[in-house]
Amino acid sequence: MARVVVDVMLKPEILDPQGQAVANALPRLDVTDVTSVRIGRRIELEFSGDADLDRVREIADKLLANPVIEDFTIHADEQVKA
Amino acid sequence: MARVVVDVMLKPEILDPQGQAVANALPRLDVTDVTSVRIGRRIELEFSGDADLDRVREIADKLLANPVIEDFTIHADEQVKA
Amino acid sequence: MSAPDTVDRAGSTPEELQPFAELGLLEDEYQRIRDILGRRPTQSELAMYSIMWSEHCSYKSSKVHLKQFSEKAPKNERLLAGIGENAGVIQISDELAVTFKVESHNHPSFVEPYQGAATGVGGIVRDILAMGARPIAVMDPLRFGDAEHPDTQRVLPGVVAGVGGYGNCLGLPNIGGEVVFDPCYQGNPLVNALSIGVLPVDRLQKKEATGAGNIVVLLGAKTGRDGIGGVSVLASATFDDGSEQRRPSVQVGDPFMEKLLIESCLELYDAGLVVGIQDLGGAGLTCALTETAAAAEAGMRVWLERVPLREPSMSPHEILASESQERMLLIVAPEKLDDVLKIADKWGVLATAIGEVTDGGRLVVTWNDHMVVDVPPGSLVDDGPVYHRPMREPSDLILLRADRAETLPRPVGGDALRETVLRMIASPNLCDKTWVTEQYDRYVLGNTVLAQPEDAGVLRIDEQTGLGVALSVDGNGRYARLDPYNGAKLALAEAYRNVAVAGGKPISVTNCLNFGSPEDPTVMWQFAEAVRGLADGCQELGIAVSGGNVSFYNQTGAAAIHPTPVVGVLGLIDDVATRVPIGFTPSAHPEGDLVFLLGE
Amino acid sequence: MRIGVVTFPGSLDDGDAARAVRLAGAEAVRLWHADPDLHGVDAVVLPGGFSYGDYLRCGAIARFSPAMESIIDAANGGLPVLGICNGFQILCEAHLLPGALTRNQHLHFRNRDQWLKVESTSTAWTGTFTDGQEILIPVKNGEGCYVADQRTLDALEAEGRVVARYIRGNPNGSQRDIAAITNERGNVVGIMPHPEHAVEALTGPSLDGLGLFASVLAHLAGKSAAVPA
Ligand SMILES: Nc1ncnc2c1ncn2[C@@H]1O[C@H](COP(=O)(O)OP(=O)(O)O)[C@@H](O)[C@H]1O
Repeated sequence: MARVVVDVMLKPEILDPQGQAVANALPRLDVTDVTSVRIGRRIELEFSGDADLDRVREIADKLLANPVIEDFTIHADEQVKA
Repeated sequence: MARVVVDVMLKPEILDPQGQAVANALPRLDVTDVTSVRIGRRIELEFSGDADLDRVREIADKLLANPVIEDFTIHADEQVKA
Repeated sequence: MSAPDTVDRAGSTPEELQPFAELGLLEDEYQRIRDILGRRPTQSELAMYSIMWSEHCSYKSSKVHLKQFSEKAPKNERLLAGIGENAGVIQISDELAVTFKVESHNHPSFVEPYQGAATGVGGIVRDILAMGARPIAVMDPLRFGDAEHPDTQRVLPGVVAGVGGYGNCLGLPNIGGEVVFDPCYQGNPLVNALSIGVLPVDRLQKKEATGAGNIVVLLGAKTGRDGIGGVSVLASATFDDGSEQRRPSVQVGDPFMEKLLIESCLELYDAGLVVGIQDLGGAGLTCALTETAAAAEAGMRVWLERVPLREPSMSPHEILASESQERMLLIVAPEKLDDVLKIADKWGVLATAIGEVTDGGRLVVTWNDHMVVDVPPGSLVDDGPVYHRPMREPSDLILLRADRAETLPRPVGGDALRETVLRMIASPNLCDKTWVTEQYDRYVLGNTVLAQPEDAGVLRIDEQTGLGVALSVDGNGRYARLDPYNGAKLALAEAYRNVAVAGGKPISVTNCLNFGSPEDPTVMWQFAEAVRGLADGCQELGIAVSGGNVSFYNQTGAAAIHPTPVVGVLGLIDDVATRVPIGFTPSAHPEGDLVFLLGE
Repeated sequence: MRIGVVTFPGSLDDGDAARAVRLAGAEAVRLWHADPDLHGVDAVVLPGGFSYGDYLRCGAIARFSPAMESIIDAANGGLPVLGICNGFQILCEAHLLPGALTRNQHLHFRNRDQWLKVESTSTAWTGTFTDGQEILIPVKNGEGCYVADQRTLDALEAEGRVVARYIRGNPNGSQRDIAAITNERGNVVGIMPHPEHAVEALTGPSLDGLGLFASVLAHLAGKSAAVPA
């Protein structure tokens, strides 16, 4: 059993209204030193056997992320592997 | 400048319809060895100076996550710090 | 996994202490369960009785008053199903009937506004679906605390997004509702949801689990630890400081699953594959199993380990109590089972045979060969406690009534009048509600003839003939606080008028009675007065209540909300082209229209 | 003329799209997402809704359905395809149209009657409109904000592929007020507002939506202005 995490974030040049909304709300919590907030998706995939990261890359590219507007990174989740 | 990442995931006992929908779609891409998919939010906060993780924890608890149904973890993003 | 508390074990350990009080049961209620069973209940049975005998499910405080709705009701040939069913069904033509009902989801929406409101919509839609109808619209009467209060700013956006998120995703137009602010709802917002559906008369469904040997099928989502104990704790307990830790896990809605559930159920009905059906709402499997069995005076045999679980570690009493959303219980003839499974599969919905109907008159539930439940189902549904609670008029009522509007300063002169009018129409309760309603889809299904901000929502039911319905929901907690009898009548009159001015002929009434704790005699008095007022009002107007819902324990500490009966009126329009919108129609007669004021 | 309307799990405006097709004078043929057979239809409408709950990204999962595989091939061969709202999102996910539809800038679902300006009448779906015609059609979406990179946007403008723009207010923050676009060939159109909700005086704010369905019939009948091959 292996767990792989795919982090999907909007490309830097794409406007992130959700991140913006959070950034605008922070001063109300007296947080004034945050210069930017970006919000993306964290996707955890659990495999019955070993996970082939190349195949995960393919899944991410086809389904989990939209390459027109999003970038993604993949990493095996150490906590579970251990 | 420091970047801190807050990962927000639904508590394990809470239904995750998003993850469910993706899990059900995977066989159509000939992926049959994924046993579970959970989808959460990855939030990247950029600080103008150093980041105080205790303060981030407070922000996450108050604003970024919904403690009624979500858990979160916090870590400094190494890539930027370097 | 540890062995569960079985019927055998319960028989041999009569003295074992059981946490009935924590589950909300009184000493004599617990004793009554022991008398019924002739032994102590098992853990699963205790959970089931505590849920089914809770205020929310048993109507133990309200029953004696609600009777008036039937007793004072005029004869109504249109009524195909009434109080006691999932929702009232009213015939509107030779072939067609509509069904509608309003329900509350107040406490869950305070804890988790988005999911609470969303699952409120989901729940009432399943009630409509269970009658054999295709749900065709929703409405949402809402009450919040002071508009400026920070907690309102936490609750309101979530509630509105939740109502919209679920309804929009189901493809149900939102055709009206209410948004009212008053400090009395500060710690206890009201989220009521109404749904209406339409069915061919001969597709009316029953909940009876008839026919020994018929199969009991669970359809829809997997079962998880959602809202365990939610019925007894969330819906029937007040929020005091100590209740924080007892809050059960919140239910999360999956509107996509519900949409699939709707489509698959409708296909099952049309194919004639269903003997009986019941939605799973508060009280989950417990309620659905006992109600379907009790309604048919049948027995049932259930293998609990067959229930598909989201969390494999769940114990039997948790499975029985779970309030996981988007599930229905079907009774199916054995030879039709394959066809049922095929249709479910077509829509991608799980369907699992979990039991069968028996002759025995007992509901027997096993879990991996351990018998955990053996009860007469009627004892949970019909033999619950019934209370004649003490009532007393609130002592502050005289003072409240003495403080008359006539004593307020009045604006004098044009400028002061203008200023007053501007202040009033800018106030949160009177201002334009587009900021809420434009978050709701009003167009989907293509039959919305009138929606917000009209007096009533109007839907076309039959594209050929133009036959349609008009619907309005209204309530005024401030009137009801001053005079619950007339306050309830006024709510009815307002909804009735709204339907009439839109062009509808009122034919049926539904209601959601939102009150404080029934254990407070002054609240109980308000409740009794409101019910009497509504029943009398209906009688005077020659119209009948076809269904509704009671929500008690709406209070923070000792402070109850204003008594808030919310009344929905359904009207019939022979041809929706004749509907009457508010405002002056610009196109037909741009000038020269005459303006009349009717009444005093 | 037979126009297919696809139902995905979670499609909501499929019945409305079929009604609009009928009101325009054609036969509506219901297509099922799991069936790759397009049953010989002359054009296809991908209706609005929340296919698969729109849970991952709007349209992302629907794009992989058997019906879509056939539609992608047919569209590349010139079959007229109209994607409305969720249908537009599916067309972008399927790369039949460039760009993507993202969360509305104000983060709310928004339903209102919206004015649009028709900017291209040379597509299969807009031939009966006049250039610059202003039409009133409902919008209702939570993720209708059209985005693409500058080069793509410039190319769309230069090639006359912006089919309609929001006027008198942009309801979702779409770049350059884009409400509808087309592919190079002009047979595939994606539109965020809902023409199928503006086809009857009783239930819609106008009858302007009928124009899209009338256009494709005219196009199919070979009467419309020449579509660039
Ligand atoms: N205020 C009321 N007026 C009329 N009927 C009511 C009222 N409250 C509850 N009922 C009826 O009592 C029955 C049980 O209600 P409820 O428990 O809310 O239904 P469900 O079993 O669907 O949850 C329903 O038929 C409902 O219409």
